[in-house]
Amino acid sequence: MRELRIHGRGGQGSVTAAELIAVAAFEGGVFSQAFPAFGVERRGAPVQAFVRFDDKKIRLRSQVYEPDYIIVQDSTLIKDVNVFQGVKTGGIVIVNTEKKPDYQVPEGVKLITIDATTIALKAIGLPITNTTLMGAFAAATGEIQFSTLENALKHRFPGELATKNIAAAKIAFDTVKGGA
Amino acid sequence: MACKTCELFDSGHRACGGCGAALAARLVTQAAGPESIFVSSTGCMEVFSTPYPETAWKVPWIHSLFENAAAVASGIEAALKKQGRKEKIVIMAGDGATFDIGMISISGAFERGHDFTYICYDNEAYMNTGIQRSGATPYDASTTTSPAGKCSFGNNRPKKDMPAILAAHGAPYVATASIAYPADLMQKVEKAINTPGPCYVQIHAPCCTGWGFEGEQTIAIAKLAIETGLWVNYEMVDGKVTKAKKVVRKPVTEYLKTQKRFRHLFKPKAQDAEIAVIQAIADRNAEKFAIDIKLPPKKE
Amino acid sequence: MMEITEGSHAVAEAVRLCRPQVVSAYPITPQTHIVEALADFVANCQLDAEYITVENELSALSACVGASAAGSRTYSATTSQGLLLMTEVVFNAAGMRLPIVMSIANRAIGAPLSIWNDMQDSISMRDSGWLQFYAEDNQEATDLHFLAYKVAEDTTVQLPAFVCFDGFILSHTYEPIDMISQEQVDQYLPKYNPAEKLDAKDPISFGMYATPDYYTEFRYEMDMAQKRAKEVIAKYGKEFGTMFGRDYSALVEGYQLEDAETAIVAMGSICGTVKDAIDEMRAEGKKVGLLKIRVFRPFPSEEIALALAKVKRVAVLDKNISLGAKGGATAIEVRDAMYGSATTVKGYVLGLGGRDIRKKDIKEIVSLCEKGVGDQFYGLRQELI
Amino acid sequence: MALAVGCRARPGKARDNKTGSWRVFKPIFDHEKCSKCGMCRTLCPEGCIYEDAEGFFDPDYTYCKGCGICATECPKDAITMKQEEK
Repeated sequence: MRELRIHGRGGQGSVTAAELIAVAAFEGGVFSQAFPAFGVERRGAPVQAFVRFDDKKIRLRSQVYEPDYIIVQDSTLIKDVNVFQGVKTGGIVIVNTEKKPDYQVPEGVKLITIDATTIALKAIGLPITNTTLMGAFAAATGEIQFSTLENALKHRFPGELATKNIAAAKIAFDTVKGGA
Repeated sequence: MACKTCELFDSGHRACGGCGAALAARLVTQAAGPESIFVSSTGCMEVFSTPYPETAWKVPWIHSLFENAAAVASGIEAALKKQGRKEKIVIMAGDGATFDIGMISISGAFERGHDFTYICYDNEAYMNTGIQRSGATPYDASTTTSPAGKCSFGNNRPKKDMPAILAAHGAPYVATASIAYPADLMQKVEKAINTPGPCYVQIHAPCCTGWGFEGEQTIAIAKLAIETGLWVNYEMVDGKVTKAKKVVRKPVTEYLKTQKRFRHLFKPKAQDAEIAVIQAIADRNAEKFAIDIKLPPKKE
Repeated sequence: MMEITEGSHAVAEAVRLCRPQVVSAYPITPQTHIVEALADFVANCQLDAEYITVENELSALSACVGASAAGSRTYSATTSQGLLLMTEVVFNAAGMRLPIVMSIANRAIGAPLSIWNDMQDSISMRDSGWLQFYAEDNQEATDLHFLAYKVAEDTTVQLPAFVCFDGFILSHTYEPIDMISQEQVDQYLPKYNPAEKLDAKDPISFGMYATPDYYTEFRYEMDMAQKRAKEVIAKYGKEFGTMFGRDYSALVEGYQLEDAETAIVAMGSICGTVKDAIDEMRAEGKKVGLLKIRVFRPFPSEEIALALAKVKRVAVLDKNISLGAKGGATAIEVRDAMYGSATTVKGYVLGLGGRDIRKKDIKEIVSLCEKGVGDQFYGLRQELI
Repeated sequence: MALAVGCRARPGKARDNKTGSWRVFKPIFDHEKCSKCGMCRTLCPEGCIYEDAEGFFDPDYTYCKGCGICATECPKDAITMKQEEK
C-alpha cells in the first residue's frame, strides 16, 4: 500500500485533488481511497487530505501517518505545520513554490519544487493549484497516468474549465518529467 | 365534500358530558366529509376518542405526538401528491399543541405552503393534563399553573394572537369560529378545506370541566364570549380581515361570572380594576374588528 | 458496475434506486452530502419524490411518519444531535410499526460539541424498536439500504430501520463500490404496498393509545417482530447474495476466527483496520480473529455465543459509552450473550469524538486483553486527567 | 382477540362503550312542542340524536350522557331534563 498526504489551505481544493487522484488511480486499475482530515476549518486554515493506493481492496481506515508521498499546496504552510512528518525514506515531496527551498526534507526523501501558482494563473487564470499539482504528482510518482487524470478532470469540471485545468496539469506534468 | 347528515365522529367516545371539543369534532368532520384524512395531536380529544381499539373516528385518522401534527400532515400531503390521491387533510389540535409545543412545526409547515387545513379547538388551557395554562389562556383565568391567589389574579398575559401569526406566514385563509354558531363554523371549515394551501380555523370550544360550569351551559357560554367581544368570529383572506360577526355587546362580567376560572374576580370582593382590564381587551377587539352594532337611541 | 465515489453519494444513489416517494430531512454534518445529492436528484427528475425541507429533525421524521402511514415509501437521514432531537418520533415511528428507513452518518453527541465520529447517537436509540444495521465500508453502506427496506417492509417485521455508517470516515471517503442497477433493485425490492394505510376508502385510526390492558402486549409484539427480523434478514440477505454476489444473511461475520484464541468484536468501519491489524498479528504468529457485528438490533446473542464458543478471550471495541455502567453497549451485550461461558470478555471504549484508531492501537488492545486488562477507556491522554 | 399491528383500529368499536350509563339527568323530548328545527341534533356532542321518519328528533339513550345542551338550547323548550331512574 502507498499513501499520499496533501497539505493545503481551506479553499485550495486539497480534498478535490485527493478525490480526483483516487478516481484516476482507480481508473488506472488499482484500488484507491481518498478522504479528508475531517475538520471545521474555514477558508485559509491549514487542511489535509489523504489518498491510499493498493493492489487489493483497502480496508484500513486510520489517517495517514507515514506517507510515501506528500503534496504541499502552499509553501507558507511549511512554517506553520510539520508537513514532512512521518514521510517514508524513499518518499517524494512535492512543494508548490517559486523560491529556492530554505528548508530541509528528511534524508532519503526526494524534494520536487514547482511553481504551480504561476502555471495555474497562466493556464486557468486563477491561483488554484490543486489540478496543477496533480499533474506534477502523476509525473513524479507514476501512481496515476496522465490519461486517467485527464478523464477525472473532464468528469469533474464542465467544458472549458476542464480544458484549462487539464492544460495546467499538463504543463506541470511535462515540467516534472523534463526535470526528472 | 361536506356531508351534513354524516356522523363521522362516533358515539361512545369518552368526552365529558357537554364537551365543546367533542361537538367541534362532530361539526368539523361533517364539514370536511368522508374524503378527508384527519391528523390529531396529543391532547384531550385524542385521548377521549381513541382508547384502543375503540376509535370514534370514522374518517382515516392518525395521531403521532403532541408537537408534530403539522409535520405529520406535511408528510401525508407529500405522499398523497405522489400517489395522485385527492383526499383533504385536516389537522385537529388543541390550543396547547397549537399555540405552544407545536409552534415550530406549524410555522415550518405553513411557510412551506402545504395544502391542509389546521383546526385548533381552543379550550384555552391544557385540559388533558388537568387545566394548566397555555398560550391561549385568557387574561386573569385561574388555571392549575396560573392559579389565582393572594398575590395573583391568575394568568397575567392575554391570549397569543395565533390567527395573525399564521396570516403573517401567508396563509390564504384564516378564520375564527365558535361551536355556538355551528352553521358558520361548518361553512368556514369547508371554505378552508377548499382553499389551496395551508389554512387555519381556530374554534372556540368551552370546556365545562376546565372552566367550571355545568355541561348544559357550553353553548350559552360560547355565545356569551361572542356577545361580550372577548371572542370575535372573523375571517381573513390573504391576510386581510374580510368579515367579523357584529354584536350588540354586553359587559364582560356577564361572561366572566358564569365560570369558576374567573370567580376570584368577584369573590370575596369584586376586583373592579381587573375587570376593567378585561373589559378593555373586549373593547379593543370590538374596535379592531368593528363588531359593535350601534342601536338607535331610545325615543323619549 | 464498479465505480469510485464518495460514501454519501453512493448512499444517496442507493436511496434513489429504492424509489422513495417522500424524502424528508434536515441538514446536519456529516449527513449533508447525502441529502444534498437527493435534493439534486429530485431537482433533475432523477428521483420522482417529494423532498420536504423541514424546519428541524423532529419534523423530518414526523413527515416520514405521516407519509409512511399514508402508504408511501419514505426516507430520512440524520446523525448525532439531529437524531436526539427526533428521539420522540424515533420511538413513535417504531411503535406505529412504520417501515421508514433512515441513514445515520454516525457522529458523537455533545456536550462537548463534536462533529466527529463515534456511535453514541444510534446506540443511544437501541431500545427504540428500530432495526440497526452497521456498515464496515461504503459497499455495505449502500447495499444495506436495499436490505433495510426489504426487511423493514416485510409483513412479519414492519419496523423502521437505521442504516448506520461512520460519519466522515465512510461518508466522506471516496472508494470503489459496485452499484447495482435500477432494474436489479426493482427486481429485489418491489413497490411498497402496505396492507393498511390512511385511506378514505378504508378508514383506519393510526396511533391510538393503549390502556394498561393492552400496552404490554403491544411492546411484546414489537419485541417479537425484532426477533422475527433475524430470520427475515437471513432470508433477504441470502437473496441479495444470490442475486448480486454479496451475501448479507449473517448478522455477524467472522474473520480469521476459526482457530483464534483472542477474538475482537467490533462494528462499523473500524473492522477494516482491525482486519489489517489481524493480518499483521497473524504474520507474527498471534492467533487473533474478528467477529464483526453487522446487525445490532435485533441483537444476535445466540450467533455471537456460537461464534465465540471456542476462543479464550474476547476484546469488545465500543465507540460509545454507557456512562456509569460497565463500558460500552456492545461489551455489555456481548458479555450477556456469553453468560455462563468461561470465556473472558473485556470491553474497550475507544474512538470517541473522532479519536483516530490505528493498527497499533488494535495490537495494543489485544495484548491488554491477553494480560486480562480491560473494561476501560483505551488510549486516554493521561496528561489531561 | 389478536392485537392489530401498531395499535390501529377500524371504526365501530367506540360504540362498545355505552356512555348512556354515565347519565344522571335524562332528556325527555316532547314532540308536541317540537318545531323540527334540528338544533338539538346539531349541538349534541355525542352525535346521538336522530331524526325519525316524521322529522321529529329523539336521542339514543344508549349513548346520551345527559349533558342537557339539547334542553338548554331548544328554542321551543321541548326538551326537559328529568332525574334518571336507576
